[in-house]
Amino acid sequence: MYSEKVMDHFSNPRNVGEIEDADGVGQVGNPVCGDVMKLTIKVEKDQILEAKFKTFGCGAAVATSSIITEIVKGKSIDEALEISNAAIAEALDGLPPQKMHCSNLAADALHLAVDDYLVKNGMEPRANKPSHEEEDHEEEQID
Amino acid sequence: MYSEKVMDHFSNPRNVGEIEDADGVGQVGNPVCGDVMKLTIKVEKDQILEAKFKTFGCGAAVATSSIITEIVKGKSIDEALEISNAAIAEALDGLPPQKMHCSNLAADALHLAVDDYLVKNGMEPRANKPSHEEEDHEEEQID
Amino acid sequence: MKNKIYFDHSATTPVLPEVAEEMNRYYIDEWGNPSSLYQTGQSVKIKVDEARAKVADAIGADPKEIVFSGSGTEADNYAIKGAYRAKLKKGNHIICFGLEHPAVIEPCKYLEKKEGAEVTYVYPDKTGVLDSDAIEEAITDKTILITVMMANNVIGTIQPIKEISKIARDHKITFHTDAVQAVGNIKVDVDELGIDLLSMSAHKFHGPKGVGALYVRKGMSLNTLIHGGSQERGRRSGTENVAGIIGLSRALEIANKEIDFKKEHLSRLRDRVVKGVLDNIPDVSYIGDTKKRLPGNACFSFKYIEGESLVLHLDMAGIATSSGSACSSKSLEPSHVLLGIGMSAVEAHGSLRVTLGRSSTEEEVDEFLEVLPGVVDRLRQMSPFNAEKEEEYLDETEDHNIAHEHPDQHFSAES
Amino acid sequence: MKNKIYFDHSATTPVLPEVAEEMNRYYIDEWGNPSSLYQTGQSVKIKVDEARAKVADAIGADPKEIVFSGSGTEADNYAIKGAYRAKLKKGNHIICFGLEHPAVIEPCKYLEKKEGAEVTYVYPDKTGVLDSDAIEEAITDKTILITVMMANNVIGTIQPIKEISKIARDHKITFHTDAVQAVGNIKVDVDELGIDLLSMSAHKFHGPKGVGALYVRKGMSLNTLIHGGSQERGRRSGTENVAGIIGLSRALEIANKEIDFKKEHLSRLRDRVVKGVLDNIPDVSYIGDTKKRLPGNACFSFKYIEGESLVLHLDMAGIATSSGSACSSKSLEPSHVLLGIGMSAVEAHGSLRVTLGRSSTEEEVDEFLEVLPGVVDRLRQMSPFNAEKEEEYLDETEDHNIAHEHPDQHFSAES
Ligand SMILES: Cc1ncc(COP(=O)(O)O)c(C=O)c1O
Ligand SMILES: Cc1ncc(COP(=O)(O)O)c(C=O)c1O
Repeated sequence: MYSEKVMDHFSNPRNVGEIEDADGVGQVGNPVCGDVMKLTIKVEKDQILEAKFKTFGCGAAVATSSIITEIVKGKSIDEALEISNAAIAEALDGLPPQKMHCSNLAADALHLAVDDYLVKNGMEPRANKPSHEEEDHEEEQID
Repeated sequence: MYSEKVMDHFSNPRNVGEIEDADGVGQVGNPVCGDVMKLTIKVEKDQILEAKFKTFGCGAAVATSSIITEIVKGKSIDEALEISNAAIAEALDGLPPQKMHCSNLAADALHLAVDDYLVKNGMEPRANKPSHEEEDHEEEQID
Repeated sequence: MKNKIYFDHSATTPVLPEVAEEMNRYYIDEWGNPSSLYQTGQSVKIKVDEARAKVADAIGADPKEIVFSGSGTEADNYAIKGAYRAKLKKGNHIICFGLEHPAVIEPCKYLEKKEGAEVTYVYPDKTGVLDSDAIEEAITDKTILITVMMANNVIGTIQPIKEISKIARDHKITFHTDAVQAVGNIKVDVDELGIDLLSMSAHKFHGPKGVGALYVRKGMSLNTLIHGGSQERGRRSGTENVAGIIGLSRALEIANKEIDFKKEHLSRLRDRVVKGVLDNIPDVSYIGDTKKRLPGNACFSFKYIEGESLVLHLDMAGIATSSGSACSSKSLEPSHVLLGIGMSAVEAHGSLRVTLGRSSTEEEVDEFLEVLPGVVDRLRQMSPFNAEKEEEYLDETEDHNIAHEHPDQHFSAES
Repeated sequence: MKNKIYFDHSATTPVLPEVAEEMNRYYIDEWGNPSSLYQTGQSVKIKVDEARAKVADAIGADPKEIVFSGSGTEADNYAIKGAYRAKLKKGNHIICFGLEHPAVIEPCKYLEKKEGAEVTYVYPDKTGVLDSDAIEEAITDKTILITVMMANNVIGTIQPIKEISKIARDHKITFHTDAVQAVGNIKVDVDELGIDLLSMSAHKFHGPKGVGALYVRKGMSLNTLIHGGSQERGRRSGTENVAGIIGLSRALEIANKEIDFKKEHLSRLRDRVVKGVLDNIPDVSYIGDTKKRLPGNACFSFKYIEGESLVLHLDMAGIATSSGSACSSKSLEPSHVLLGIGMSAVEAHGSLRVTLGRSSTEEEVDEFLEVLPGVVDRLRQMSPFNAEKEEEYLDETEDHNIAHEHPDQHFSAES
């Protein structure tokens, strides 16, 4: 179901945890829906030095959380705001269709964290609305 | 599908043919329907000495024709008129349900032959209406 | 107990040993549920996907266009009922070829009886080949579905699918073809032939019984027949018949590789059968089209004798064949296919179908040709009919039955 | 690739080697079509009849009451749609147990949406056991069908079928039970239990996938689902899945012989699982009834973590299990079974189902118990929730999603 890259990030998630004195915090999802991601970032001179995550969710949720902490490292605020959920999925060599807009919230969490940083530092929030492509669900089920 | 006894009579039919100077002739069935039996009998002093058949039809039709030529041998006219299609089927250890009232016309042919004999000899015909039990068809088919 | 010579490959075919062996793996080693998340399940899901791709490839389709089913019959039911119910808003008229298999005809009849369908049955001439004009003429503004089989199961006739599908497409009508007898035996490409829906069945090409597939052209909406856990992307629920699907795909792959060989081999043997029968037995006719025909199919009608008896006598001689007679069909009526090409019931009763397969040999054909004349002769000896009684034999109007004397009894119509 | 430990026997089971071997005969040796007149076909017909008798015998039925199908799902569809359509003149009301498998629920929903059915879904208390009074209360003068599964696939709960069927019978309402999880695992007698229609599926008791059966009480009229060549006495057309039918019958025969053994063996192992989990892991609850339960079923909910991740981690440790979480169900919603017994969505997301089988061992259970705490702990370390954030975790009303800030986006409901 999942690509090797997804499974790699799922089984060896990078940067799990919470940055204690985070400069920005973003939490998205809802436990009712089965996926919650909390991303904390350390920012210096508009550059993201570090990111950590805590995630309640499925394989895709964990893997997208994990990879975004790697991708975002060293990126500027501007660059971070450019990262989309689709790009994250691509970086993981794709996600199963039904996971595309359910468990792929990492970019949203990042944008929220960046906004949090901006607001905390007296700037305007800049994140766009989250963009979720509509994909057809391959419905399946367990028995 | 067929009992051993049916297959025995089908593969080695007894008394195939036509009695040349028959005392009674009975033909039933219709080629359109797939079964036609012609029974000829030799009668002396109201006793059936011999019976021969010619049949166009399926395994059941041939077997019922064959066995009736054996059963009827030596029987009186009265006894012959008592023989039913059901009795013929039984004598063959049964017929498949869908064959019960389609290909089991031997008793009818016999009764017609007897009537023919009676009429030819100036007597009243005595055969009853043919009696066909209703059986449920096991529908099947070829592919 | 098996027959020594099997000449009924249109009824079913043996599973190839390599196909059976591969299926066995999916009972013993790879038995997981493809819907399960873990290895045991996912590794099977991958195999099912590969099988789907193979099947798609074999008919020039995309894997997403393949829906596996529990038989050719289910594929036909799903196509006919599914298309009708999905398109009911546009109209309620179906055009159905008169020589279709019951798997197509019966769903049509059901829709007529229960769901307001109007069905026009179109018939061919005596070769069994449909004139596509007949389709064109039958179209009304309510027509939503045309169904014409690719190759007939009784007489082997192959239809001008491309012409018919073009008419359907020109009128924006969904076109279904029952290709159960065609797939694996002749080349089939859904795009080239312009097909929207196509049914196949594994056991007709040396795969297992109880598994089929429906090709559903992308974008076609079909009402679901079997609802549940959303397998087959919601189109056909129920845990996948994994081994069956693997068996179907593998058998089809092999069958398609052998198509050229079969065409040559089977037509040659078939022609030998036909020549042998026609040359050596009097009062017999060859049924169906001589050219537009499945390579392995030969179908005859023998005068004065009845098909079931013929089949049983050949069986006793170790040869498996079939007949369209009423008695052998068990439907109490002679084959609608034979009646549908204008044969009389009597002729239909005397029919014999011989269908050869990949492993059929010249020796088998010769043995068949040696046995057959004696059997026919023996049955004719036993028959009350012959050339002298031709009139009585052929007379379909007169009822030779004593039922005439007992008008309240009408068993004769069913005999 | 297979898991070392398979604890998901409710999803599917491996085919027993002796069953697979017997099936193989019907691919290679006895491959005739049962509808054919000659030896090659008739000898197979006899075997299919024997298989039918075996299956009938296993549930106390008559062979004529058994209709083979292409899956448990098809059997359920046939029962629900067939009974509804046949009895529509008497009424249009169906009573459906709320915890049914999609193979029952989806046909009900289809009939609601497309064919004028009114369906009342009745729910149990948190043990999952239905109170038969709830059925009695739901009955109207339009009720024509009651469907209650014998044993649940997620939580293993066994229903008081005898009580419910009595109510149905008293009101002259047809009673169907989906016994797919029950047959072969617990004793089933259709007369003793008063059942009119019963579904089973071979792959749940070490038979092949893609074959099931419906028991249809004598005299019951059912509208046909699949029309065609009139196999199964006209009730389910399509060339018989001969090997599958043989496999089903043989597997059922063996499964029934092992019922007492399984009851003892599986309950013992299951109790060991339950004790091991509850004793060694905090914040976990055992779901379902403790007594009225399939012997091999254990189902848990772990706080603060999500089921798919749990299943995937166990998979990495070589253990196959399943979960009723939204993500693992692929339906984008957590199991309706867990919600149906009053669990919150969050609890349902944390569910884990362990289902043991005939070859499960104590060693496997112990390995599972050794692996599980570490996996749960690791996931909890990764979780943004914990006992201190209990409120946030349990709060189903507040939406933690940024969608709140973008009210025109409602993806959160689907995430
Ligand atoms: C309770 C229940 N009913 C029906 C089914 C469907 O049976 P099948 O998998 O044979 O379609 C299943 C299993 O998938 C089940 O657990
Ligand atoms: C033309 C045709 N259509 C449909 C079918 C039905 O397929 P199945 O036997 O798989 O149900 C058959 C064969 O039985 C057939 O010959």
